[in-house]
Amino acid sequence: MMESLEALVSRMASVLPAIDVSLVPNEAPGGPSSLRVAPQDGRRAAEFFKSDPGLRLDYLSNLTGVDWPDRVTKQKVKSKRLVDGVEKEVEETLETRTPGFLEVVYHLYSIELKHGPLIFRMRTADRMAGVHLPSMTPVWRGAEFQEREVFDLYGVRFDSHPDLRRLLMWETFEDHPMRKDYVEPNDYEYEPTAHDEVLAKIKERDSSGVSGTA
Amino acid sequence: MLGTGLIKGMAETARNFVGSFLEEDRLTTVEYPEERIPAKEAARSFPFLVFDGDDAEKGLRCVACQICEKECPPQCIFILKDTAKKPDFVGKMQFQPKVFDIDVSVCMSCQICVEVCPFEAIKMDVDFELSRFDRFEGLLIHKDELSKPNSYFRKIHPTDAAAVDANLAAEKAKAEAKAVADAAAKAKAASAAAAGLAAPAKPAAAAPPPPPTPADPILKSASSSTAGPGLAETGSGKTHAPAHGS
Amino acid sequence: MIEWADQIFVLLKREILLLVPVALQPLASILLSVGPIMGVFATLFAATTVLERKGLGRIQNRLGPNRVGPFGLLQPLADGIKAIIKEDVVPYRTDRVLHTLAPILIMVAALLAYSVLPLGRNMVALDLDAGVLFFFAAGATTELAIFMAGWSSRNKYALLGAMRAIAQMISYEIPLILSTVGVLMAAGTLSTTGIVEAQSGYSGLFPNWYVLTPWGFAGFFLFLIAATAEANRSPFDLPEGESELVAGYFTEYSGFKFAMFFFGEYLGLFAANALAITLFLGGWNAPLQILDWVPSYLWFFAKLLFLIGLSIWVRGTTPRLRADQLMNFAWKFMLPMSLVNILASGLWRFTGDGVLGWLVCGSLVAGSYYALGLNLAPKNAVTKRIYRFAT
Amino acid sequence: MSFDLAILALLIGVSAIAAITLRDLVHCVLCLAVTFASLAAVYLRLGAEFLAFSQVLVYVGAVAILALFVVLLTRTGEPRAESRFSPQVMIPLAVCAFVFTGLAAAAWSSSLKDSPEAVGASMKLKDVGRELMTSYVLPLEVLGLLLTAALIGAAILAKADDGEDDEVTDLGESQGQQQRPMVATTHSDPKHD
Amino acid sequence: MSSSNLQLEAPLDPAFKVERRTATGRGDLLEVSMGPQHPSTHGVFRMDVVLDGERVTKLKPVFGYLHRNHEKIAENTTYLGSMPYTDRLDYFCSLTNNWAYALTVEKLAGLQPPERAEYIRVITAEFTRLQNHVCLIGFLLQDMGASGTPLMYAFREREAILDLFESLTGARMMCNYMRFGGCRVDLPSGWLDQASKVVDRFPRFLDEFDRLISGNEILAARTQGVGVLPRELAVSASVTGPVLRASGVNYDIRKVDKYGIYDRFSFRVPLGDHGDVYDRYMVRVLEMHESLAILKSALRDIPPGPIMDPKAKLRSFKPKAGEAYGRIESAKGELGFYVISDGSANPYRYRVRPPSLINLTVLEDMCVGHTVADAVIILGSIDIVLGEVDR
Repeated sequence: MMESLEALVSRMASVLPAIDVSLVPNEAPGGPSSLRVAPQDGRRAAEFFKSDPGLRLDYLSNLTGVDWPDRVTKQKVKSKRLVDGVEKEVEETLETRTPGFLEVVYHLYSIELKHGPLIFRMRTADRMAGVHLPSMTPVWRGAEFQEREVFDLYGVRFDSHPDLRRLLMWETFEDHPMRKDYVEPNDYEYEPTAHDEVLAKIKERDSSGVSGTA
Repeated sequence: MLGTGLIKGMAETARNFVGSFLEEDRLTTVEYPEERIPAKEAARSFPFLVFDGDDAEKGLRCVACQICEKECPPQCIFILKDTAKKPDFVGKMQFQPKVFDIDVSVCMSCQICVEVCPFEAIKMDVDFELSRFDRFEGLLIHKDELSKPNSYFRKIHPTDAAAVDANLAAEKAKAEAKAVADAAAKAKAASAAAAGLAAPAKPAAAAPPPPPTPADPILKSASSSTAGPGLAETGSGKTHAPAHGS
Repeated sequence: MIEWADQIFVLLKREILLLVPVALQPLASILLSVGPIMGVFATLFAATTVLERKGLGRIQNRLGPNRVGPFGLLQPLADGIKAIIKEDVVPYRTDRVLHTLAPILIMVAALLAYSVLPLGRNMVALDLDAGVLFFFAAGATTELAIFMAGWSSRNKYALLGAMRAIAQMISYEIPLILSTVGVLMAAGTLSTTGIVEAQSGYSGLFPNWYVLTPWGFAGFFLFLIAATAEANRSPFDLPEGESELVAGYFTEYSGFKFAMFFFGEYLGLFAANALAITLFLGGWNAPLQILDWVPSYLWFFAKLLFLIGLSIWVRGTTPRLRADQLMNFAWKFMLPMSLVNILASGLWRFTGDGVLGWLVCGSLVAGSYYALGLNLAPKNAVTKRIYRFAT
Repeated sequence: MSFDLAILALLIGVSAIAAITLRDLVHCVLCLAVTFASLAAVYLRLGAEFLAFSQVLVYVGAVAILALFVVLLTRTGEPRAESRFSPQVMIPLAVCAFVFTGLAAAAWSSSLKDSPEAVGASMKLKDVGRELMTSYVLPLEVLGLLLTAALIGAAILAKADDGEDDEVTDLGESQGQQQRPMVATTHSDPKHD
Repeated sequence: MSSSNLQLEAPLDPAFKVERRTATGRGDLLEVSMGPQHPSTHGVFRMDVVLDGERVTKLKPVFGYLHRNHEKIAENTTYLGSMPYTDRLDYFCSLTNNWAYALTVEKLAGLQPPERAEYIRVITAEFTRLQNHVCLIGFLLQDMGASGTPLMYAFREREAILDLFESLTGARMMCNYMRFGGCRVDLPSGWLDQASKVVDRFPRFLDEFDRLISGNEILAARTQGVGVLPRELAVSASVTGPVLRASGVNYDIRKVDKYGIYDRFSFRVPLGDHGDVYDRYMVRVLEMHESLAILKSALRDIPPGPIMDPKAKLRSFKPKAGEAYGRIESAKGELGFYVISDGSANPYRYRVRPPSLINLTVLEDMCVGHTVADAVIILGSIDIVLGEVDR
């Protein structure tokens, strides 16, 4: 069996100098926790995972993107403050803005040692400009299509990917459909169907609130 | 030697050629329109609405709770609630769907509507010959066409129907017992009114909780105005438009 | 009476000719020969399509066509009507002249071959001195038609298919012709009727067919294989291999032109099989002396149907070869085998059909078959593999 | 000269001229095939069955196809837009005229020119074979040897193509195509592409 | 036959570097776009092939013709609502797709299906594997041009299995059978007997197939040594399933993860030594034998009992926030689902790890240097379903 993630993090810190690795807990009862690796250390960490004799994670099972858009969490804070010279308890809403990012998750297994999974993830700097991550295709060839898919659907650019093109959407397509803020363009070449009427009726009903759904 | 594998293969095809005339199980083809495989009991093709008794309007089990509409993955169901309540199979006052449309062209026969329905009101049909001549309106199946009697359900899915019937009968018996008990309790409460405490006559919910009824004053008044079930039926039978207009 | 039944068509033609003015008699004679040939073989084509589909269906445990007419027998009629009324789609930028000419040429070439085939006693349209040569010359023209079809379509699959088809037909033409040499040597003539007549008569119970000699047997199969390849039939149907080249050289054909290709291809198959019958299976001769009373043309068509059935059977069984393997088979097996076969037939002439002849020629043919078969296997050998299991 | 021979002669002439003047090389080769076939018809008309069928088998069935292959394998897309005639058109014309005159003179002076039908009629296939194997056995064998040598040579050339040695094959036009790795074999129209 | 567990093969070469194979053509290169309407790309798949003569020098797969963004749809649907959509991923194996998704969500929500449900899952999954492999070898031979005979035999057997599925789940292909924490309905009465009958009858088909085609010279010539996939490349490129095992890597998730109740069955994992198309074909044939063994014992041992985890909720199912990755050995390889929950009724992130798509990574490496005809059968031997590739 593989060592615990905590042990792995400390070992990585000792073996690989100045590596930025941290643990990301997972609350699901069946799922293991994962490691977060800083993008600049991604290749080093990957090479380590693959070649370390205790790990030998030679098989990249799954590679996928996750979109975490900007989040605004509102928090009501009560604080005591001097208002007009009198100390009063004032309630105010604090808006904490968590900047969004794109995340790429890697599931690694070892065919050699038959263990796994080790999950590690990398996050981009933001969702628009700094969407670069190191490509894992030179380490695991199996990343080739999956990275292309993430590039296609999320817009993460993988540096030093040998053939970074769109995988599923067509070449001239512009947006990245799996992002949470993707708006479907109204450019389908569809024929009218009876279903359009149904959807229109639903819309009409919901907007007018005729029956008031339960 | 060259050719032995080929000759072996040719012997096998010859065996199958002859076998297709002699052995029944080799020939799986069914000459469809003339010859039909009897439908499997579990088979499913397209949903239908079950009604009890003979009258599709009266006995419809559906209470327009719209759970199926929400759960339907391709969103092919459209329901519009009626404005009047009518007694359902247990005798409880319930809403009925005024409009219940399913789009055949979108439905993917997944049976999720059947599973999520708490009232055993929607079931899967086995009739797969659903082609229509009209591409638009024809593919939208309306309530009158969707409603099929319970006897039909018993015919196509006997095991399932027996279980459902037993379940419903038990529920009904429970509800009746409850009603009797409630009545008794009410009577008792009335007789014991001296204390001035009215026993809470709220009937306990049956196993699947019915959806909360909307507290719309217009609807309330409408349902109160059509007191008798017979009246309600005539009211909802053909006069949709005025009901809607009001 | 027997004689009369056998010669009924010959007599009929003669009677009709007598009704025609003398000046028009040559023309009428041509028409009376060509018309029935086209009619009979078009019917045979129709019958074969339904036979093939039903036969393949049964081989594959299906029913085959069963909707049109009783037992689906009118299926070819429906197919024909469909082919005729379908739109003739000619892609933009095709070479229209060649595109239209190709199916016509392929039909003409296929039909020309029928003029030298003896369909029964005294039933040959054109009894040429060099009949067999004429047959091959007519067959060679189809290559040109296929090339025209593939090239004029301006389609890469069509072009690849045409190239494959031509390469295949040129390669297999050599063993095809060489495998007939033994027969020509034995019969001493190139005339098709002469060859059939040379096979008439019986020695003991068996007829004097060339297929019943060791070299004739090998030659018959060599000829059949080569003819299958010439007709682009499975397992040599690479030029139109639908899994690779969509439909090969007639990818861009539709409607009636497609039907003409289809027809031409089957005509080619019938012609090749008919020549195989003429050369090796005794033509119109009955297999047993006591069956001699059956009209000769019936024997011919019975044999033809048998060979058609064989080709359907093979088609239902085999996968397709690859282009290079096809070429290997032609040049490394078929060619040397047919050369050896010529040697064997030459030896047969000296040894006679006694035990010695059977021994010498038979061992020569069988030995070279075995050796060439071994040689054909790829270097890493077609072997039974042992598989490991993890538990 | 009879009427049918005249038609065939006309066909030969027209298709031969078409074969050298048409723009599309494939059309040229097909016209050449028509020439061969009409020539075969002339032989047939003159009663030389064997020669006619051999002509079809060899020239239409093999030589024309070979020419087509060569055209397909070496040609680059569009037919060239230059003039139909090369500047040195006179030289081949002169050669042609010379050959034609020679042949015509030979034919004219031949003793057979008055009875063309008689030649073919007397020659049965058996006789052709016998003549080949007796009077003309030496030329036949020499021809056979020559063809065998050619065949072996072709095989050796083709074999070298498989190996490392590129110089054998990369001659002529194919060098020009090295710069264009992607060449559509069908006609490529700049507008359409 | 070795019996040592899981350490069958020599260790993988750690120094292995993936190199892209390229072949340079010297003549004219012909660029052919095979697909999306090409008959043998198993759906709407396209391969941009650059050919030197008939040799493939470059091959780029092009996807997306069937792309409907299944993952996005699932993120906008409830957990349960995605279940019928998983049927449509690999539409041959809807039951294993169901299982993989159910397994993942069970991990996410901490559900445990009862024993009977686990048995039913194993039984249906192994039947799914049988019918998938049967069809695959049928399709593979169809790609080789076998005129449909093997395919029809395969479909004959598949019919029996689909009948079983229909009588259990109500649908032949889009089963939508498994639920989080169990299965939708219990086995109908008599189903187990019927299933045993199918299992008992199946070896007859395997033997028949063996006689029909396994010894065929053409099959051997077409597949042996074609499309060789080296072990190291297979592992590096995340190839899974029978394709990986045909390359000699012992990795079967049923053995490694022992998901469900696979640790209760004894079965063997066939491994190939050559990694060519023939090995991929044979590994699947042998896997069918092993599946039959599993089925036999599962049908014998299946206990009575409930089929749903009582904790499981059908309506308003909202797992707690977290993530889970579940994977099973589907007939095509490792089918994984990765689900992130944010506590709402819809998954926040829903990802399918499609074995078909990832196995195609090595398509070019396997095809370069072979002919077009080989490319077609190499593609066929990978076993892709476009519903899963494009999602």
